[in-house]
Amino acid sequence: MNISIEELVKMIGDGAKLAVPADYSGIAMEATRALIRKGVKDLHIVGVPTSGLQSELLIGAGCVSTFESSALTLGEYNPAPRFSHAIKEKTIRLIDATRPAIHAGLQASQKGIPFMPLRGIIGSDILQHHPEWQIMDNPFSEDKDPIVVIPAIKPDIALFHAPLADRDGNVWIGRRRELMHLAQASKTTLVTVEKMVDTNLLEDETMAAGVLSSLYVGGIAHCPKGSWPLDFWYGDKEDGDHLREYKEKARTEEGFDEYLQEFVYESASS
Amino acid sequence: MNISIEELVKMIGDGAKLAVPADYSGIAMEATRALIRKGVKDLHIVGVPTSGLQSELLIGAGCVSTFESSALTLGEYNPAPRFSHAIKEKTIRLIDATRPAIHAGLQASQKGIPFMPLRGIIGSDILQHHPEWQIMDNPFSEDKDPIVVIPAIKPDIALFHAPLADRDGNVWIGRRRELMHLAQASKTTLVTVEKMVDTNLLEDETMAAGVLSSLYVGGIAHCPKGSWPLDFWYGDKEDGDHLREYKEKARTEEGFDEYLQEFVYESASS
Amino acid sequence: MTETTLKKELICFIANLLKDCNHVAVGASSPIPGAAALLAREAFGSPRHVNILGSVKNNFFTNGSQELFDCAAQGRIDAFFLGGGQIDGQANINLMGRGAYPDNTPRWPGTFGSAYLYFLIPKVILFREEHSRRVLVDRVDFISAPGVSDENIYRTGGPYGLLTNKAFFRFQKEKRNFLLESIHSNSSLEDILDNTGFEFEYSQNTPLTAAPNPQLLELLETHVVDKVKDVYPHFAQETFGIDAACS
Amino acid sequence: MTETTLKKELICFIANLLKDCNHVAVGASSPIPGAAALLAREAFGSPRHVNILGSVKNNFFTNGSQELFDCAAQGRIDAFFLGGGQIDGQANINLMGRGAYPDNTPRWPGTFGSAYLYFLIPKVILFREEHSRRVLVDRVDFISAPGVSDENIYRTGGPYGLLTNKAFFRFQKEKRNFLLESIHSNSSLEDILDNTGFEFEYSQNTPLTAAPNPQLLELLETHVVDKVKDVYPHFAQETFGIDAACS
Repeated sequence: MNISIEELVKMIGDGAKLAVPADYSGIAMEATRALIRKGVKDLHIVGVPTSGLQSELLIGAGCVSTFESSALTLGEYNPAPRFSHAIKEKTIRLIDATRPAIHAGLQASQKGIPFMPLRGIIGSDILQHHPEWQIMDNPFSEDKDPIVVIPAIKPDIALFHAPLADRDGNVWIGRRRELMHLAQASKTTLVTVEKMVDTNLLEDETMAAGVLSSLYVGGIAHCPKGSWPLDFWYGDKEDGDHLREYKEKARTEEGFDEYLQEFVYESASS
Repeated sequence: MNISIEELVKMIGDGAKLAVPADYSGIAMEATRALIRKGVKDLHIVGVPTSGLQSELLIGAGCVSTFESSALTLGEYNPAPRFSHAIKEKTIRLIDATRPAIHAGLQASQKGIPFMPLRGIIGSDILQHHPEWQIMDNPFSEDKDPIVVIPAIKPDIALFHAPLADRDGNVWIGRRRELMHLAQASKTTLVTVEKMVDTNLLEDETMAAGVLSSLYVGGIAHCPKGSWPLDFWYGDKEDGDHLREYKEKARTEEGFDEYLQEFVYESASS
Repeated sequence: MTETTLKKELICFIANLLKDCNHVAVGASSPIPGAAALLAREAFGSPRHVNILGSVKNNFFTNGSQELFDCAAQGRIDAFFLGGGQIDGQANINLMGRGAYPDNTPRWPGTFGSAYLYFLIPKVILFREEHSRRVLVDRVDFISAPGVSDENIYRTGGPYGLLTNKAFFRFQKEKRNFLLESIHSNSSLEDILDNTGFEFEYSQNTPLTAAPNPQLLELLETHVVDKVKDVYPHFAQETFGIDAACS
Repeated sequence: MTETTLKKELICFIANLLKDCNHVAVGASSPIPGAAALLAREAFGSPRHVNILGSVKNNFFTNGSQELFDCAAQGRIDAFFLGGGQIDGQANINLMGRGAYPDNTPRWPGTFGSAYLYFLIPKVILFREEHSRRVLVDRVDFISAPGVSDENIYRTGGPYGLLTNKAFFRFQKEKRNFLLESIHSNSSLEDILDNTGFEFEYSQNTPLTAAPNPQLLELLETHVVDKVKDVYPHFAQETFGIDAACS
């Protein structure tokens, strides 16, 4: 199950529905660059519940046909130029949600149920623009009580970066238990990790609470600093200089192409 | 927040809806004995998703008016004599569910939604006997697709036994993350623990994944061996001799009273 | 055949049924299926994953039985075991009690997860050692979980077969009945007919249940027994004569 | 007044609004509200719990933002902050973009959790430093989250007030409008009227926003600044002149 990053991204085919976490949970950026190098097409990205530079790069490189999330944000480096450009040129389809609705859709998938009810949302314009959400009456209320129902979101693949994995295919995600939901909601999960360990993580009682079992995992690539240039909660801080450089270059299509050339196509995989 | 076990059970009033976990998650047995000593009445017990000796004792001691769960089982010491007696004498009201439905009801409470859909169940006789469950049509299916909907179960208090707590009120539940759901679904949570530690558990990155934040916790009592005579996943094995003794004594009302006298009323709280 | 020999044969029999599985889940108080799953993993390398509920070892769930139910709904559990105080010829099972609910006499523990898992796990093996008209009834008094469902009911799982101390039946979903597949060496067709309370299909030439492969039995008694002991100490002691407390 | 002085005053102002809270949650890129919550906890001992999303310290969630949303629905979050590229006089907020969806120019990041949290957290403080007719509009182009809802819509939360660089407005739920409560010392009623694109209630005698308590300000600049630096290093450097990398 321990494979190279190029083998890992081979498992992400054209048209895959690919779920990725929010930046604070750990982003597999090196795998994302490998995905662009491989020339993947027509991804349906689900940003759980938001996405950032990862989706910005994939969109800019023409790998994405649908972007489903509650935001694409580069944080203090906003606005995201290639995302904005793609919207302007209508080269991607948007499914705009709100954060808990992304979670609700994934949880429905995790639980094998067709939908989940969710409070809020009624009166927001995202409701009328969403292709699937419905309003129903709460069957347990005597008074009329409308509530939104969110259908299951079923990703083909979840992809993220984590601190540790063992030789049996278990992955330590620590306090980022949201990744457990992401993995369980997806058909399979691909992970890059900072470090491989030789002992079984599930057998260590202090680690076990933060372990994603190998049952859910389809492939692991050892990739130290695999979240660069983004912040990793269990590793390096973000590379602010690089992100500023990105922001500057990606303003134009030419600049973005130069960026891809230098940092994606010519960079060796770790 | 660190209080005596007598103070802890004072927070469980007559008529409380009390959620307790299955035996494998850690049972607050000493707190249960304190609860019987205090003479609590009319508890609505929610066994999540099953219960065992804890509910058997509370039922036998006359503390329970409603028992809601998917089973009351003493495992290899079945049948549970006081539970059987109470059913025969109709002294308790039963709400019989199936295990995932108990979880679904609690998750609805945890998520602040009025209900959760759940697969299965249709064709089981528990459906027609349950006072609240309904069948609705899946609104996202073109074909008729009936599905059961389970209303939220909202306990007043969750009660369990855990390995560690810190002075800030955080509780380490380790790989028993199901207790997190239990706590979040309940208005407040009372915990007995094997051990108190002086460092903040959330600040230890290897422990954090298994920590229930003090936000959810209403009281903690330090109570080593607090799950006796039951097995504790992070401590002593079950006391089989004692459980056999219980099984023998509890066959008759007199025997059960003797048991209570010896092991509940005359036993000093730890 | 002694009782312990029979138990070992049942373990080997079940192990063979689990060969084609990736992930088998077993209840906390199901030592024979649990031992079988551990044996199959050791012998065949599949199932690759065995989860024994309530165990700390041999259990990778970090969200208790909630994770079991989610996992089943995700299609990630291939086989599971259910029993029942009563089982009928349509594979309906009753874990609630004999007589009319709620005044069952006796009342059994309750329905557990059966009303859900029976719908969602493809290979549910009904396992009940006692083979009698008391257990194998024409019609269960209470349906904890139905053996079959109407076409429009979402159902990806259901009964595969029924194993008892005397025989193994395959469940025929289309015909909604059991077919007697093999008879254990301690029994006979006449004995089965005498002690089964429901109608089932059978041939006069129903074969004997094959004796366990000696190597499989040896593996159980040598390598797997310690693993069984970890999870089911009382059972291991009774069946393999091992005193868990002293080894 | 310098910009950094104003930022510190806003922090103190918000801290005072959080005194009555047990648990305050703050977004990852909200340094002023985040600093205010940390200051209030230090100064008043309440809020007792501060969760700053995306932070490792100052964050006790172990289930990411899912736990935030569940927590809000459980009634366990007392205050939160929302902003918006546009905010209108009915407290509707727009985080999606200017112009008609989906062809917004510009398109902003998206609605985040606003369409949910605005319904469920009792004290939502709208905070946007820029006070201009570009931001404070008569009617938002896209309602990411509505300020008020009909009676039959489940809603336990909503807007408490709107704080900008120039003023603080209280939201009046029954009247569905804002009341100008105080004007910061760098502004005036005329300035507010000139730069606000929506109608609001006000009195000619609207008081000035009270200057921060000097002890509170000192606590911020001495004890709390290190905590702010941990979470918002860039902001701390700009506002307090601290080089996060060197201290």
